[in-house]
Order: sequence, then C-alpha cells, then structure tokens
Amino acid sequence: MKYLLNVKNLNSEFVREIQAESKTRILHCYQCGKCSAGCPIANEMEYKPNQIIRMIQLGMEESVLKANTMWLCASCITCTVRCPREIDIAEIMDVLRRYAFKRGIFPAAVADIPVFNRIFLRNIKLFGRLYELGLIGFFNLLTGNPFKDVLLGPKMFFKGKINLIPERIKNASEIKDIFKRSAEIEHSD
Amino acid sequence: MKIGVFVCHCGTNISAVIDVQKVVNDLAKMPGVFAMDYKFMCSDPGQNMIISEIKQKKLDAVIVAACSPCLHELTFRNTLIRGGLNPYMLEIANIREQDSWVHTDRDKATEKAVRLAKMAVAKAKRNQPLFPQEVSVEKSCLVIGGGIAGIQAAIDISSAGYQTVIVEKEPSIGGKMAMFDKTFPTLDCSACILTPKMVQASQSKKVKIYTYSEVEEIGGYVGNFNARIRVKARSVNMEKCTGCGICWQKCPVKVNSEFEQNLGPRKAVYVPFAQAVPNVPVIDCVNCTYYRSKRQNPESKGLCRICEKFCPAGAIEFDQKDKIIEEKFGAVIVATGFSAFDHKVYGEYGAGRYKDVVTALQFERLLNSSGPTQGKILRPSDSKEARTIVFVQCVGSRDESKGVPYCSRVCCMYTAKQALLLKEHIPDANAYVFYIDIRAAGKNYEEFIERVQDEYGVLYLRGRVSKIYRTGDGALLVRGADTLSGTQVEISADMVVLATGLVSNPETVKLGQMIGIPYDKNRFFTESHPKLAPAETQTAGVFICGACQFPKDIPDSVAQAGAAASKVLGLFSQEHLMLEPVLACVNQKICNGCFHCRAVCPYNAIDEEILKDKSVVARVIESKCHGCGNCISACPVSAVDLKGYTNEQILEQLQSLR
Amino acid sequence: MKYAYYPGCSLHSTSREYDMSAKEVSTRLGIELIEAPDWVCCGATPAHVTMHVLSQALPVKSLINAKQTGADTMAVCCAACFSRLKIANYHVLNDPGKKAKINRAVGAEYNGEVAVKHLLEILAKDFGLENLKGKMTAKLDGLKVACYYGCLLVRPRKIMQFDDEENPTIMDAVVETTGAKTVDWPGKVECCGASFSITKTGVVLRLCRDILQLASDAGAECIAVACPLCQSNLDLRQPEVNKKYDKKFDMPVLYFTQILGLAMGIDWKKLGLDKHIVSPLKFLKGKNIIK
Amino acid sequence: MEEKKEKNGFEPRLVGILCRWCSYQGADLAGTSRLKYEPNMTVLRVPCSARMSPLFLMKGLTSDIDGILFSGCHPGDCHYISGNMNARRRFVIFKKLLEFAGMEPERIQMSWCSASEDKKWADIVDSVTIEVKKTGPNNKFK
Repeated sequence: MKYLLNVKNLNSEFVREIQAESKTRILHCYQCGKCSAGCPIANEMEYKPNQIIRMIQLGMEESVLKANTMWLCASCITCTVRCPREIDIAEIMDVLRRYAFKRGIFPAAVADIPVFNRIFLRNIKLFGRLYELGLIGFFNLLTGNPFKDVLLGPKMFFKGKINLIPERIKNASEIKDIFKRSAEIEHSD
Repeated sequence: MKIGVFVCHCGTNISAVIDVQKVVNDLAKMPGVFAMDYKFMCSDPGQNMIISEIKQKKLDAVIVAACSPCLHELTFRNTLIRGGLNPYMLEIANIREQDSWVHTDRDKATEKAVRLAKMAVAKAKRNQPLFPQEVSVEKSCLVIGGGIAGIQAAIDISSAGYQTVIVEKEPSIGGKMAMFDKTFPTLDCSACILTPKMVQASQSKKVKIYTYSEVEEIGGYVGNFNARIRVKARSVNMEKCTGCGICWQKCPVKVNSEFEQNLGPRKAVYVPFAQAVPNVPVIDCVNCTYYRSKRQNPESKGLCRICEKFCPAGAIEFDQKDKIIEEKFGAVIVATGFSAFDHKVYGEYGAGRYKDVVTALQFERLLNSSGPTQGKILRPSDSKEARTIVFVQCVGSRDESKGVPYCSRVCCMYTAKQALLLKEHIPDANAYVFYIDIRAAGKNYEEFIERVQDEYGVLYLRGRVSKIYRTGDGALLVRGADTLSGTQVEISADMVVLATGLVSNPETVKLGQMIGIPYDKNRFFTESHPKLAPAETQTAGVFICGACQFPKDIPDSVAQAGAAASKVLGLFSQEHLMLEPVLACVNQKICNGCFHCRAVCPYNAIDEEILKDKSVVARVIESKCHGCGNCISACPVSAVDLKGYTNEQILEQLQSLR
Repeated sequence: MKYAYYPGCSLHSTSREYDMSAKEVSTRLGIELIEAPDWVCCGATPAHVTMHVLSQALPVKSLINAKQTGADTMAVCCAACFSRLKIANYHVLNDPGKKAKINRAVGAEYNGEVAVKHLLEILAKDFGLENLKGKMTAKLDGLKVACYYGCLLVRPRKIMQFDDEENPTIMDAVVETTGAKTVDWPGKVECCGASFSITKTGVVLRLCRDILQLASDAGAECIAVACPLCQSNLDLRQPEVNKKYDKKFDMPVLYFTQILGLAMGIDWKKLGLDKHIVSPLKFLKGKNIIK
Repeated sequence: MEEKKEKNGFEPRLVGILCRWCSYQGADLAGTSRLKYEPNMTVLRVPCSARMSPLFLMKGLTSDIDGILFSGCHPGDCHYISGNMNARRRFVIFKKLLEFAGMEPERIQMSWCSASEDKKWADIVDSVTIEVKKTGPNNKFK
C-alpha cells in the first residue's frame, strides 16, 4: 500500500526555513481556516491557504512548491489581518514565491504569473519606471496570447492613457546597480 | 550553646556512600558539639534517642543529618517539643537526596556531608526560639458576588450554622444563570433550578443579602477582615415595598433592559426580572424623569413622581442616600463571575453594526419564554421569524489577535444547546455551526453533541468565519470555510449568533489588588495551587469560586463553591489560628523610613508607624506577612530581617564553608 | 504646506486623470506638491514576490531622492505605491538587519527620515476636514457615493497605521465635505484582484462583479477610489463584467480627487473626467454637477 | 591551599542558594531519581529567591568560595507571587557591578529550576562546576 505521506518524502527543515525567512510562527497555526474563508482567490487555488500552512508544518516541500496557491495569491493581506494566531500568511506566500523563484520551480498552470513578474522587473531595470505597452506586449507574446486585451488598447490610447514611448529616468544606470547589488545580497543569504 | 548532631544511616541509603563514622568524628571535633549516629533516626527508638540526649546533654539545638527537610522536618520538630526544646531550634542537613543519592565517590560525598552538617551547625548557633502567633476567628463569611457560585457558597456555609453576607452589585441576586433559558446537557430550565436556591438563601436566617451594593474596602487578615460595603440608594424603601409592581406598570420612561441584553424594554423604576430576589425595584437615576429634572433645576419640586403617587405602600423615597456598612468577617469568598466578551473588536463581523448579529446571551433571551419575544425566534431588525441561523463559535476565544488566547470552555456546549433549542422551536429551521474544535469534555457532554448532530440535524462546519455582512435584501452573508472538505462556504442567514467567550469581570483588577489575590494575564484570579488548592488564594482566609477564576460551567462553579465553603468551614471550626512564625521583623532603631520594603512586599504587609520622635518607620503586619524575605533584600540599611532565616544565620552558613 | 510628491508609474500613464485632479485640487488648497526628482517605480507586487531586498531598495531609492525637495514628507496617491513605500520605511525604522541590506543595495545611507503619507491623510489630518469643507464652492448634495478603499491602504494595520482595517472611514469623511452622501457598504476593503488584471483576468472579473454588486445594492451611484489599480480594474473591466455575468452595471469609478475637484468648481476637463471607460459625464450632467 | 592553586585537579567550592519551593525540591527530585552530578556544590535553603541578598554574594566571594548559584522558581511560578522577578533584577544589577569590579561572570550564576526539573538541576550543577573549574580558584578579593 502506498502512503501519500511518507516520512521519507518529508523535509523537516522546510518549516524552519520558511519560518525563519518569513519571521512568522507557522507551527503556531491551529488550522481554523479563517485565512481560506476570507481569501478572495481561494476558489481558484489547488490547495487552500490553510492547507498550504499545514503542508509546510508537515514538511511537504515538493507539493507546496508545485501548487499554484502561492502564485494565485493577490497579496491582499486579508488572511494576515484576520488570523487569530497572528500568523503573517501573506508574507509566507511571498517567501514561498521567492523560495521557488530562487530554485526555478514554476507550476505550468500559472507559469504566466512569474513571466509577468520577470518582464515587469526587466522593464523597471531598463527604464526605472513601468512601460505598460511594452509590458503587456511582451507578456502577451511570451505567454502565446498576442491578441489578449487588444480591444482595450485603442480605447486607452485614445483617452491619452498609454505612452507610446517609455518614460525614462535620468540615472537609469543607478537602477541597474541596485538590481545587481540586491541580487548579490539575496544570493549570499 | 550546646548542639547535638544526629547522623542517620537510613539503612544503607546514606551509609552505602557516606562514611557516617567520619562525619560523626569530624563534627564532634567542633567546640560545643555532640555527635552520634543511628540506623534509622526517624524511627521511634531513633527519636527517643534524640529526646534522651537533649535531656541528658542539655542540648540547646539539634541537627539531624538525614533525608530532605521536606520529608521529616515536621517529625523532628515534634521530637524537639517532646524533648522540651523549641521546635525551631532544629536544623536538617540533607545528606540523602542531595548527597548520598546523587554522588558515587565515597570521599567526596563524605566531605560534602561534613560541609552540610557544619553549615547546619553554623546556622543553629544563631537560632532563636520562635513562637507561632495566635489569632482569633470572626465566624462570619463575606461572599462577594451573588451568582450561582456565591449563592451556593453562602447556602453551604449558612447551613453549617455560620453567618454569611452576600454582596451583589446588581439589584437582584442570580447572576448570569438567571438569564439562561435551559442548561446543557440535561436541558433543565435554568430558572427552575436557580430560583429555589435564590429563595433558600434569602429566607435563611444566617444569610444576609446586600443587593445593589459594592465592597469598597477590605482590610485585616485571616480571621479578622474588616469590610466597608456601600449599599447604593434604591430610592425604594425595602421594608415598606411589597413588590406589587404598580410603580413599574405606571412609570412612563422606557429604556433598554440590561437583563434582556438590550433586546427588550424596562422602566426607569424596575426589577431586572420577574423572580428577582429581593423583589424590590430600584429607580434608575440616570433615566428617571424626576432625577433628570432635579439635575437640571435643583430648586424645583421635580417632574413626574408618578411612581410615588401610585405606590400603595408609600415606599418611594427619592431622597434616599447611599448607606455605608462596616462589618467584620473571618473569611472572604470572591465569586464575582465573568463578563460576556464584547464583539465590537471584530470589525469583520460588523463590530456590532448589524442588529441581526446577536450574542449568545442575547439569543438565550430570545429562546426564553419569559424573554422579550416570549420565546419566539424573531430577528431584532424586523421581528421576522429567523429560519436560517448561523452559529459562529470562538468569538473572543482562542484568538490572540483580539487579546483572548484562551478557550472559554463553555461555548461549544451552549452553542450545541442553542442550536438544539432552535430546532425544537422551529423544527424546519436551518442551523449551521462554524467551529474549530468541539470541546465536550464533561459528563454526558459528548453524547449531547452527538444528539444535536444526529437527531436534530444541525450542520457542523469546521472553520472560522472570516466575514459577515448585510446584503441588499437584508440577509446576512456569512463567509466561512469547511477545512475538512477544503471548501469555502457562503451562507445567507436570517440571523447570526456569535458564541461570545467569557472574559474577566472589569472589577477583577481593582478587587484583586484590594484583597490581595493575584490575577493572571487574562485578568482571572489565580488560585493558590492549580491542582491541589483550586479554591484557595495566596492570601490566607480568602477563597475564590466560579468563573472569576476561569471560565466554568454551572456544575464546576457549584462544585468549586462547595470547596470554597468547606475551606471556610474548616477555618471556622477553629477557635484560634496559629500562624507560622517565619516572619519579617523591623529593627525600628535602624529603619530610615525609605519604605523600599513596602514597594516589594507582595502582601501589603508593611505599615507605617510614627515613633515618639515623629520619625516614620516601617512595621510588619505579622498576620499578613508570608515570610518570603523580599523586604530584607530590598532594605538598604539591613533594618529588616526574617526570623528563622536571618542575615546573621545565612552569613554564618556561608562563613562555615571557608 | 509643502510635500515631496511621488506620482508612481500609473499616474503618468493609465491613470493620468488621478495625477491631474490631485494636482489641481492641491493647488487650489495651497498644498505644494514637488515631484521627487528621478523617482523610481516602487517595484509593486512583482518585486516583493521575487526579490525581497530589491522590493525594499527601489522605494528607498525614491525616498532618498525625495530629500532633495527639502520636504520631510512624501505625498503619495497610488495605494500600491503607498503600501510599498510605507513598508520599506517600516523595515528601515524597525529592523536594523534589513536596513543594512537595503542601504547596501541602494548604495546610500537612509534612516527613514522621509515620512510617507497618502493624499487622503494629508487632506483629512494635515489640512483638516473643516478647512476642506470651507473650500467647497459647488455642493454635491444628492450624490450617493460608495467609497472603495481596497486592500493596500489599510492592510496590514500594524505597518500602514492608516485607518480601521475592516471599516475605514477617512475617505468617506473627505468625500462628505463636498456635500455628497457616502453609503455604508460592506465592500470597502474587499480585494479587486489588483495585479492579476493582466495575468488572471477571470479572477479580476469575478471580484469586480462582487464589488460593483455590493456598491449598487447599497444604493451608490458612483464609486470613489484612491488607487489606480482599483480604478482601472473596476472601470476598464466593467464592460467585460457586464458581458460575462450578464449585468448592466453603469457605475462611474471616480478618484476622490475628481469628486473634490468638482465640488471646488474645477473644470471637468482639467480633472480628466473624459478619460474614463465608463464615462461619468452623462451621469454628472444629469445630476447638474457639470454643464 | 597550595593544591587548590593548581588548575589541574582543582576542586572548586560552590554554594547554591535555593528557594525552598521549586529549586530545592527539584534538587531533591534529582536525588529521588538517583541522577548523578558533581559533588562540589553545597546547598543552602531559603524561603524564596527574593531572600537572596547581594550581601550573600559578597560574603561568599570573600569567604573562599569559588562560585555561587542562585536558583528560584520559573517566572510566573513564584510561591510569593513575584519574588523571583525581584531577585532577578537585583541579581542582574549586582552581577554587573561585580563584573565591573573584575569578578569573572562564571562565578556568579542564576537559574530557574522547577520542582519537576531533576535533570535540569543536575545539568545546572555540572555546568556551573565545569565553568568554575575552567575559571580557576577565586582569589580576586584576597
């Protein structure tokens, strides 16, 4: 008989790592489910937020990182402010995303979200500010939906809402340096 | 000074590791010391040996080098008494638990035994005879709080023949239990089992009840407490009033009734509920037209006065004043109960803005056939019958973020009961219960929950509710989760009942500081020992029972009330009390009046005394002192000392290790 | 009254009308907003979900630049930027370890000397509600507004220190100085899906439908917002919501600054009221608020 | 005396001043459980850790004692409500003063030990003994 939860597959260090990085007491969770009850996106999630917390407690690293839950988190922080045990669930989701990002683990179903994040950040790295047209264009190209939201484009353009040329800040090279040093610091941690 | 050292072999428990003979020899070399050994010092022949040596050698103090003082200190103190010595001339050197049992090296263990015995000798040299103090006992008990716990304690003490006084701040005794509809798990009607007790207490010659009263001050010590009680002006003469009820029928002022949890009206002159004891109304000065007009224009005759006009007994007395009563008591029982958690801090549940989100206590009143809706489940906003009701557990319990980390213990059970009663009132009603864990640890409790789920079909959903809000059609939308199925749950309800937790009474801190009962971080009173002394407190002669110690259901409160009463009776069965003589004392010649000692004393046992030269110095109230020695360490001029553990004794002990 | 001003990327593009109206209103009130020189994007959600240090370093860079304006407080309009800037400041002030890393990444010394305030706070607290009331020339009596705060202004309260996290009232108070009536509704702090507008449009449509429904159930005629993300989701996606869920919402989503501007008699074109997808013009004309 | 000066084989004289409610009973329990620990510490019983006056530290350290341990109930468990907290405050201040005067911190220690912590008691005694052994004989106040 195959047990889904087998101590051999569990990473008992996982909870400690996530706990240390998020500075929140994951082992303190008593599974009341209030986070999942109030989550605006829980419906779309493979595992509900409370289940993710439970899985971290158990050390189910692989299942947690492969789930779409953290990528669907909208960072609305409702879970954190209502948690009776003062666990910062939103921060845990952030930590998990960074943890997965470092290791390059992205579940296929939500692969477009990290892609979006990457393009967004590259945008800022280049110009110091966001260039929406470039962002949306690149994103659609990379996710294979070149015509998504294409109907909204002209509407917004005629209302003077889209810049055709990106805004640049004067010292864009400074921003590149910040990106570089941040990456170094993250890496050394 | 002649000191006898008696070294015990304890069979081989000690002698197997320690060279007893060497200990005896080493000690006997000390000046003024006589030493000997014996197989079992605690046995009768052993004790008799000590007695005969005391008499023969004219010993002034005795050292027993044997097992821990925790075991046989009392035994050997009695031996000393039998030998004609003051029992406090005894010292024990613990050479078994802290020597022979924990070491293996014979030389080192023996050496340590010698050190321990010599240290005891050093202390004993400075020992003084101590005498327990004797105090009388005033055989009357003050019970603060007239809920079920207070009433039960008063009945128990009075039926043993002792005087009891109940002080209750509300106009009637009965407490929270009087508000309940039925009680779990037997579904007895709460009033049916409480009212007879209230009547029994009020009719007993040995019980005096002060309602609408508060304890303002308590001083003194075990056996001899002095209490000052303020009996607030009722504006109604208790002797003249017959409780006929004409005044409150005629009174034109309607306000929300506290007893009905603001769901129903009461008049400005009122009894909180029909079976109130005493059945005498009070006038609520804040809302009464007469008092309001008098406040605006003190010169006028005052408006309204309808109650006065109609009272057939002439019992209305507008000019009544508060009365102060001073009485002496030998013991105090604190039974001040709990408050219901105020859910205003739950913004996500509407913070009290939605009328149809009610508390459990409000729902009790709605269920009650003598309540504001005569037992119909009508929702407060539009008085329509509520057919879908959601119960939300743990509101103000197990919630650190709201400052209430503990479990309130009774909510699981009362919620199940309320859901059951709802189903009995409206069989086709929908009842949903959101819970985290069901805690039903009590006789027949688990079976009760089972019945509610199986027979009555109440649907239990495992998860905390995240948000409650009102939708356009006036219904309440409850957003929760069921973690067992891993789904979000949304229920459109007519009414939501919050299972509000039990929190400490707001007066706890003030009262605790006044009487000297410590309270925990949740402001519940702390018992003297969590297992072995659950009704006692740190202050001798003061006892606690009921929910002022921690949330409790009725059977537990009643049981603890009985326990507190039996402790009081034990106290009252003594003519005199003997108090332990290990107490602090002040050398008033040295004391500089800085009162650092008073600042650290946990028992308020330090008082001021003015000497003939007008200087203010400290004095120890011996009956309050517990002998911890905190004041001694705090004294900058070494004016305070602890009998039995004086600075001199301890320094001598340290010196002996040289 | 002088403040450094952080518009944020959205106010320079998709939410130009917020920038325009905020500046117009401030000028009328004598509040000087000096754009922080060379401000940088706050990094928004993509930064804090990918690289922790970067997500703090970018806002700190802008805060350092803001010092050049000579003001000790930075005014922010976008709720998302406000949240990122405030969180960065919080870490700099409360976590020496993080502060050291951030400063290393930015390559400068920053000790949290620039305070971050949302324009709502500046109007309600620094300028004062009574003073604000005095500046209103055209009363908007009869306008029923649902004030929508969204997530990031109020959460988490420990860091934001903005208003009650379940039932905030500061925007209601500011909007009510115009004579308009705000409705008590349960959708104030619901989430609109924010950053998923592009990646998970379906989620955003569902959430926006709920918010629009709650507002219209409460009797609101328009929604007031203080966040360009909320605005663009509720406004831009409204036609799609109507299509997908078979609804007929025609709910203008206005920035609170636009409402204030109208009550101060500022020309609607200067407030950018022509830039909305769900045009408020017909509705406002019907109410006799604009000609 | 001469032997004692040598670091090797140096057997320190230690005194433990214990509150009678928690630590002393914990030490008793270590005996009942037949745990084994170093025999260097002689125990002196007082009612409460709050009875532990700085005077005792001075006396001990000038009386040829190499190390002193104060031990009381855990915070919140004090038989006399909060005596242990008072004791700790006094201890911390006085220890700093002694350290300032040049006394090695290993010689003056404080611990919480409950009546049920027999193992902890044995560990405390062993660790204090080892630390003072490493520090060597006390001759600072000679």
